[in-house]
Amino acid sequence: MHSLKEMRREFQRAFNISANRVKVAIGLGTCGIAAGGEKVWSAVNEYVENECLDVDIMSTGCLGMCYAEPIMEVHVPGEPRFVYGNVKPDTAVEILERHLKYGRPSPEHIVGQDPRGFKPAPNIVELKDTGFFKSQVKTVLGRCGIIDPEQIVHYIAFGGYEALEKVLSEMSQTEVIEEIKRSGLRGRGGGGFPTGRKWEAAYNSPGPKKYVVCNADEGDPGAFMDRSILEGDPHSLLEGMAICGYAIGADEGYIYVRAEYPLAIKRLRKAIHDAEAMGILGDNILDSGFSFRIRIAAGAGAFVCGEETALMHSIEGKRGMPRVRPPYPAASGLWGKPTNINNVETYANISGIIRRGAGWFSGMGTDNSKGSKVFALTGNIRRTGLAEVPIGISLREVVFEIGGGIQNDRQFKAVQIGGPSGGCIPASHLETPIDYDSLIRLGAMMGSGGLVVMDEDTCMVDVARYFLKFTQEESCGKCTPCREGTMRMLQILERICQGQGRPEDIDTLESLGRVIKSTSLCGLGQSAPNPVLATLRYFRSEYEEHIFNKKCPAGICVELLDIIIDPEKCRGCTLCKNVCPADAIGGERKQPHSIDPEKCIKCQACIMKCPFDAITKG
Amino acid sequence: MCNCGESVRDQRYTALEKTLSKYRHSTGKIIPVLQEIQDIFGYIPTDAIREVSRELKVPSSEIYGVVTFYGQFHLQARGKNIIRVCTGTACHVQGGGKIVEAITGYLGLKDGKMTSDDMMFTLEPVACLGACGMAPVMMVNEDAYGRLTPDEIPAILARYDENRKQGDDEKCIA
Amino acid sequence: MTAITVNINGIKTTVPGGTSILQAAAEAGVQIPTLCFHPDQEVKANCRICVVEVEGQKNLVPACATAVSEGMVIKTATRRVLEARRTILELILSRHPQDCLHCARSGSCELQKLAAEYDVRHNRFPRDEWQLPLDYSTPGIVRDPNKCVLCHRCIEVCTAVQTVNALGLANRGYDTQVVPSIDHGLFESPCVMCGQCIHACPVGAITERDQIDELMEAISDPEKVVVTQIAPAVRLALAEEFGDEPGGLRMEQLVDGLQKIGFDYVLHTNFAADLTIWEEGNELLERLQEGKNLPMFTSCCPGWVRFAEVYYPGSLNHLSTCKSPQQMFGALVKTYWAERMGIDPEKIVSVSIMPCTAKKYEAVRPEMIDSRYADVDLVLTTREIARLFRMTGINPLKLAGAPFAPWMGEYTGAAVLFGASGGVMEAALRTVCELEGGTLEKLDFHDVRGMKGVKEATVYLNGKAVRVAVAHSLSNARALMEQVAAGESPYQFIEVMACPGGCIGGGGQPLTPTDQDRARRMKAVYDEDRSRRHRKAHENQEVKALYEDYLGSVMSHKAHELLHTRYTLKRKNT
Amino acid sequence: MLMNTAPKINYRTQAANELAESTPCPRTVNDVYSLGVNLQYCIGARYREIAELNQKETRSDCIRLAEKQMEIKKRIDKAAGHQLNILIQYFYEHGGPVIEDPVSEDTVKEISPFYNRLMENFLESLDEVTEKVRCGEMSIGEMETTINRELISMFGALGNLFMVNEMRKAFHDLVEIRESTA
Repeated sequence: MHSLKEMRREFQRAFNISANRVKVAIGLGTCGIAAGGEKVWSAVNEYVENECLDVDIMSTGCLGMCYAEPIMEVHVPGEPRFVYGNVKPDTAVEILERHLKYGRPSPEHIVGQDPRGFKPAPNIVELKDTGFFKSQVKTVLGRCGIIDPEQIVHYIAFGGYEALEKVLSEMSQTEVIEEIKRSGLRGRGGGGFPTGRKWEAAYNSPGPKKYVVCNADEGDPGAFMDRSILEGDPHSLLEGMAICGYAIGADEGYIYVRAEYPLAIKRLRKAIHDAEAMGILGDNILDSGFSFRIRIAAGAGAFVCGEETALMHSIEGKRGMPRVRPPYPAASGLWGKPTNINNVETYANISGIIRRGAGWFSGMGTDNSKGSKVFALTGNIRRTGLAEVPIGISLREVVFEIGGGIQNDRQFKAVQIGGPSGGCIPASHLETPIDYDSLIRLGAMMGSGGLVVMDEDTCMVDVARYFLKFTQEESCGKCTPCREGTMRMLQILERICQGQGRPEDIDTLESLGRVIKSTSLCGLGQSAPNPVLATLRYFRSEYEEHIFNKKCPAGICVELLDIIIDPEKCRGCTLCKNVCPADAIGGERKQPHSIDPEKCIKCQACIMKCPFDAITKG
Repeated sequence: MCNCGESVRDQRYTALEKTLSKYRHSTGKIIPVLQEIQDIFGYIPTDAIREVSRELKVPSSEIYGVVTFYGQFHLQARGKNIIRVCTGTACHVQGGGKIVEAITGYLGLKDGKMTSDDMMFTLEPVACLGACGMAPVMMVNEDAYGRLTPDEIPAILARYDENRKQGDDEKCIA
Repeated sequence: MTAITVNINGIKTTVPGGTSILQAAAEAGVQIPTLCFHPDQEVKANCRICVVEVEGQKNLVPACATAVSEGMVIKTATRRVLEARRTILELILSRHPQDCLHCARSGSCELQKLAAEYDVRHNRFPRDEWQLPLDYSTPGIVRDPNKCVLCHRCIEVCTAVQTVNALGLANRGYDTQVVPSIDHGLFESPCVMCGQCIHACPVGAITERDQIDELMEAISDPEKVVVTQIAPAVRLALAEEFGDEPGGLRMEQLVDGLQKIGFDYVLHTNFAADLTIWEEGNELLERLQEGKNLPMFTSCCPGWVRFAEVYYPGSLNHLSTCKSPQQMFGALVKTYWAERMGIDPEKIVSVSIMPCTAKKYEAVRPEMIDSRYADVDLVLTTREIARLFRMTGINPLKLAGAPFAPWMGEYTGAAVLFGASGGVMEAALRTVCELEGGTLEKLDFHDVRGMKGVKEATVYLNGKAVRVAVAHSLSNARALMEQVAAGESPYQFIEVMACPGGCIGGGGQPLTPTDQDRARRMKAVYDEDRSRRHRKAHENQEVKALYEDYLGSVMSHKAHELLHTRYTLKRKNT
Repeated sequence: MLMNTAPKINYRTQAANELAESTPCPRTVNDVYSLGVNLQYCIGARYREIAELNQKETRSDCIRLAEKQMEIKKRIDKAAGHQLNILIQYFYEHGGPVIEDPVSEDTVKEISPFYNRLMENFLESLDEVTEKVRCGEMSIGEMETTINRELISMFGALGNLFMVNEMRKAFHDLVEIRESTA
């Protein structure tokens, strides 16, 4: 079998040679670009050309530190790697000027340094000691931000396709499956089904033609882990799928990527093309006799296609509507053939398990949830971004150590975990370890890993309404409880938020939620009521406030607010009077003004206009 | 009856024929075909559904079902520039709603209409653009804008608004 | 499969492996409600009304789709199950029009039965009906989308059983709807108006186009002479509408009833059925001699004819040019019969009572005017006639009986067979075999009978083997037509009926027949055939008289003008 | 006493329109004649539609005109049969050669947009004329002459579309039959 060993050594040498060249890497994932990364890229290129410096400029995937985007790294041979954050086009030139010309890093922009064995620069925190990275363990995201995702040589240099080589040369199909079963890897898409057993089921179904499918639909709002893997390290997914193909006896794979990730699709296409050019994918991989071809199927905007049978229907060119199970996909999936479906992150773990052994993987995590999980920290948190943590870490550690606590020192209220199919967890349960089973006990679920932190200014009824509006719009419409029930729950919640809540609404919400959860055909319907049921369980008082006192404690539900002018603070400058669209404000110049609650449409324009912030909403 | 040689059907239909011939013998390729048609026309014309049905031997009731199921396909013509505003969790919590109000105000969209009268812009609220760290986020065609505030909106949109180019506030000299 | 024992509500039952909970419960005498389930269709499990509790399972499971497993403990009526069923019904009813008293399906509506059974009294959700316009675009069928409960049964029959693909889903979530192909009305879709979707629909969302008013206007007009023909399948099934077994109503009683309603003359389509056998039998022999345009397809089913015109325009030459018995009858009633009876053809209103909704379309086809007037003015279905009997307070089962009007009332056992799939073939074979001389002792051709999708037989005509086939449901017809289009068909003569079981299962028959009901009606057809004295079409004296006194000879120029037709491509968005 | 308030659709005219609309762009002489036949059925259906409005005085004229369309149809059938015999004779005399359609696939692709527009215009004018007669703005006689004029001009225009002279001759036949029975 043609081996990659020499090729790998050669690429490592090339990578190291390039290591002793000065390199500037700029994060150009979708989030990097959204933060203005491209302007930094052109400014740096322009600067390097004018100064005709011998510097390689490279684009990388994201390191996960969205709060610091755009990110620029400076690699000077013999020195630690310096990571600069919140870089503007002009500050980037300044930093390079000072760093490259005079060898002095500019601490005010630095996020951290990575010594890489060299003498760390004085009084600059090391990356691995920063709060954000300290308790992280980067296995799946290991190469993201380090290698150039469009260069297969980088991937191979960092141990890429070694696992595939090992599988094809030394291991039988059952050995591979046993290894995955021993590692205790469970599905990262949200369900948490043991991956080894899933592969075994597909392996055991007869049939010459089988498929390997990767679910990269990632429809959860607030979740972008898969995107950063697809954009930052696409080959890790390809390798994982190839190994799965070998293990279950499939020769064709599909990656179902959502239409809203054009950059991910572009990078995946390039990665597949490069891998096929090097004989690592396609026919007779590395002369091993095993062939495996991967195609990309672009989604077209339907969250329900994250459900496996809906996803398969979408690939087949049909409406993405789930079907009855059994038969499970392992027995009859894509075009009726046995199919194995896993999430991007699940496949990305495979090469690590094969290379470092099941023991290494099962060493991380708790007894029934093994390995690491990538979470997308968003919401009112100081450090938003991607964090890969060992399973079992407590919520407090994730929110306060990694996330750096709540923005502008507001009070922590709850965290929504598992996206619109998950539930919210209040402050009282912050100590809960994050693993599959304890989250389900709290009425939430691991889900794909979206973790939205909410501070005291969030109204839980409004959050429940927001999530239900999402699942209601994304329901496929096949089964009655989900098609009709989610809309009826949403109508009740909207009534409550507009101040027309009725006492029996809570019972109706709970009864409807119970029926939808227990009778819907697929995961979407079965989990759609979770946000409402969870907020009802932990924040029932807020619902009662909205319904009985027609008040919104967090001041979010506009119709329930009373906007009042504080007579002491009001100087009578009439600014608010002119801006008020409903002319609900009365009072003479220099006299304290007042708002007529009947006319006031609660647009809060006066609050923004008042220079003495004499107007409050309560 | 005009006797000019060049057939009346504009070049968009010839592009359609090229797409269809590419997919004639494949199965299950409805969605890629519709995505290409969406790029050619900006929407899916009904007679295009008929031709896809004839070429790919798939019932037009199934194709119509697919077109009306997925959010990416549209049966009506859309504006030249597509504004996709993220209404994902993070953006919602960071004030995404105000951005939408600013846009609808700027474009003068009333009672649920999503395309401006001059067919210049179409507003599409999207569930998540995957850049939650930059919340609130908006994309105009392929360009992404993060950490937005309502008053930045008019300036950003004006760049895409051809009618506004000769307009007053730009005062562009060239 | 191994036998499996399960415990349903405490009752132990043993059933073969792979049986669904629904069937197992039925065997144990436990009734589980269903809505989207249909015995002859694939399980869809989207209404979720049939959910039950299974010990050890977190969620409730659909009884129709879940197979029993050894030692399963099933409870079908716990508080949780009842709450689920009643909430789902309440959700459906909150969007369903509340006009039961005006609805055609009042009394036979599955939703109405469930709502009553499950005591759904309160509605917690604001009414939110669709308010869509009704679809009157086709002459045979009317769609009321506001009443659709989205069970997909009509889509399933139109796509899987008929492969016409006229109906599909549109939009998503709360706005999901069943629409005709690209939502431009049923007439723009490839719909052939076979009416099987009417039988599939559990509620009143699809019905036949009601022409009772037009009939009553004609009957009440003293100027007009209202003449009607009755199809064989109508009499068989009408008894079911009045609580009797198929075939329980004698033909004379039906004739008597129709005269009491106000029809001036009552004749029988079977007269024209025998006539069709004469014409089509000879056309077959002609084609066999010339060896051209073979295999020949029968053309008596208008749903099948339109299906061929829409999907196989290139192979229309294979269809027999004979008109269907209804149209032959129509052409003759305003020419030959008018002359014999001395009635001015302009005054005649030619009515036809059929088990079929597609016949309403056939009557309005532009080329069906060979009698210089519209050959058939009005077509009424079995259901409409049943309604008319109820409206006029007549129970046909209690009537004494009356004879047919002269000249076109006589019919043989062969004609009666037209109601069942394989009947036209058997009738044709009985005549064709004897046209070559010699008499046929064995009149029953069992190979072409029964509910099997495609039936085959080989017959010897003057020494030469002739392979024939019979298909019912358009999916089977499509399979045979694909062979013909590819030029590989082994047959010479093929009978096609669009509806499962043939006309006895037609779109206008008493509602929602299962395959068993169709088989029962089929048996009644063959019983009546055996009871008739003459069982071969060419023994029909009135047909003989027609040829001698009027048409001249079989396939004569006049016969060609009145009894034959042509077909054209229908450019529809298939 | 219409109890079920169904909108007034004349299904016979609808079926006749469908018949005309479905006639594909002719590729052989026989196609031209069957186009003529389909149009005759279509016009006949319009007269029957007006006859059904049974205003006493126009009713018999409409029936007469409807039957006249059927006579024209018979003459077209006869002409078509005549042409078919010529073709068969040619076929046997030359030892059964393969007879290609006079109009090729791509010419039809070129011509069909014009053919479709001509047919649509004719059917629209047919609707207008029927509507005018229905509201009494036009007499039956005028209707017949207008239809005749429109049909003859359309056949002429259609003839010009084709380079093959057998096809032009076939259209000329249709014009001749219409003119001789005007």
